[in-house]
Amino acid sequence: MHLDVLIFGSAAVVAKADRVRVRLGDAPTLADVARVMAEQHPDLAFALTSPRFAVNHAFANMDTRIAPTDEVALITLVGGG
Amino acid sequence: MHLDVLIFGSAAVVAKADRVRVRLGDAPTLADVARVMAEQHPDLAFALTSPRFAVNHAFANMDTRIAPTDEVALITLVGGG
Amino acid sequence: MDDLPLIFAAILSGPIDPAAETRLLTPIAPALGAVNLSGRVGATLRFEGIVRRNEASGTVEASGATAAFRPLTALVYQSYDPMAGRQLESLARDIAREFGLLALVALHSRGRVRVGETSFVLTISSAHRAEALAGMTAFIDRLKRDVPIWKSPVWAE
Amino acid sequence: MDDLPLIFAAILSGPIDPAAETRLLTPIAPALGAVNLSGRVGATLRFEGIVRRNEASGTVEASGATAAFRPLTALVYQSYDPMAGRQLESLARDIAREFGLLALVALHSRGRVRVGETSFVLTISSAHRAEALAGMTAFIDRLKRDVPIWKSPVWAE
Repeated sequence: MHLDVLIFGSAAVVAKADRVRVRLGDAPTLADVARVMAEQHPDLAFALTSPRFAVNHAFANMDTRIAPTDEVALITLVGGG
Repeated sequence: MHLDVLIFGSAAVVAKADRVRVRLGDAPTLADVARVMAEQHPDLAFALTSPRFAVNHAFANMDTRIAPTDEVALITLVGGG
Repeated sequence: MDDLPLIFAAILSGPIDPAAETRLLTPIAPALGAVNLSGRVGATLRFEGIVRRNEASGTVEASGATAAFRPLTALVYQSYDPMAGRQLESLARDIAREFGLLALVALHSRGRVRVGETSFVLTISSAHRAEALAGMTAFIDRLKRDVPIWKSPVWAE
Repeated sequence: MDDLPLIFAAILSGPIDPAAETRLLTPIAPALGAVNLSGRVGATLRFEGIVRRNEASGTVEASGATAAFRPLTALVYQSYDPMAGRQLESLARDIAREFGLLALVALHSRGRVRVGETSFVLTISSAHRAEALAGMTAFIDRLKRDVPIWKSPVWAE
């Protein structure tokens, strides 16, 4: 399956984009997403060593399984306030 | 000499007054004032075990010498805020 | 008045000025007034985060490196909506419960906020000052960890 | 703008309401506005101390004992003038210098302040939130130790 992962902050600056496409096997977990994303987008590897993802607008554990219709976002270091 | 010592808070409540008169020897220190005040006004002894005084509107050390014209105040536990 | 704390959290476009704040808070103003006049509140605390000219921590250059001190004219806040608003509200509820607060209002900007303008407002009402101060510190720490908002600098020419 | 922090401290009669505050602060409002728009301020913090119905700590009965929880309608603050005002201002200068603050305004009531009304306002402007929060905590701790103001309860009938 293909998944568009939303990216923000330093990841978006480096990738010069607000999302990247990842090609995955069936029923991947977030851990699979992180591993494959670092392989296919090595410029984002810096943001994937200890990543946090949100699935459908809520933080999710790395063993969460992803469906093609899920909205997945890489939540890099935030900077509100 | 005679000295009127201003009192506040719990001391004023107990003494039902805003000052008490103390009869002192010549050129007393604040330590003398505290000792004699506790003797002459035993109801205020509770406030004189570890007292803080102000002389002419500034905190003063216990070895400060007092003149009859000085304004002396016993600064019991305060409660601002 | 019930015992639930009064909570309000929102992310709004642009700086937080008195007009924007009034507009947003008008619906809860009577409830907030009732809390503050209830005789239970002994402390209110208000924090405003303002954009500084030398703001640099947390901002990133195209290289991914943190920017050195270099004057800026504005910060642009990107908010991942609606997650950011939900996280802000959830954080508000958690902090109010953990610290026993009586009211908590949190507002955060998205978009451009110039130097000297306010991007974040947090107000807390509580019985004593200790829980207001502790709750405020905890709120801001967790905001900077768990609310998906990113800032990027607009450099001065 | 010079590097001295902007300091203002005063003791006023009655509760601190917006009208009283405006009247007192009008002379320094331009200078305070200049500090806050200077690009150097990243945080403003405002604390209000409000009289609670069950306020009892620090109050004394005629026996000298601390009062139990018993509803009150007001507190009466007695201020030893002019020492209290001088101590408040001296404390403001000390805290601003120790914590590197950019502005500090402290107002305290004397006389009767009813439940729900404000008896103390402290506002701090600083580059970062850490020094504002630390300075505020230190200020209130020392206020309660070193500023000669005493409160007595007016009990509800």
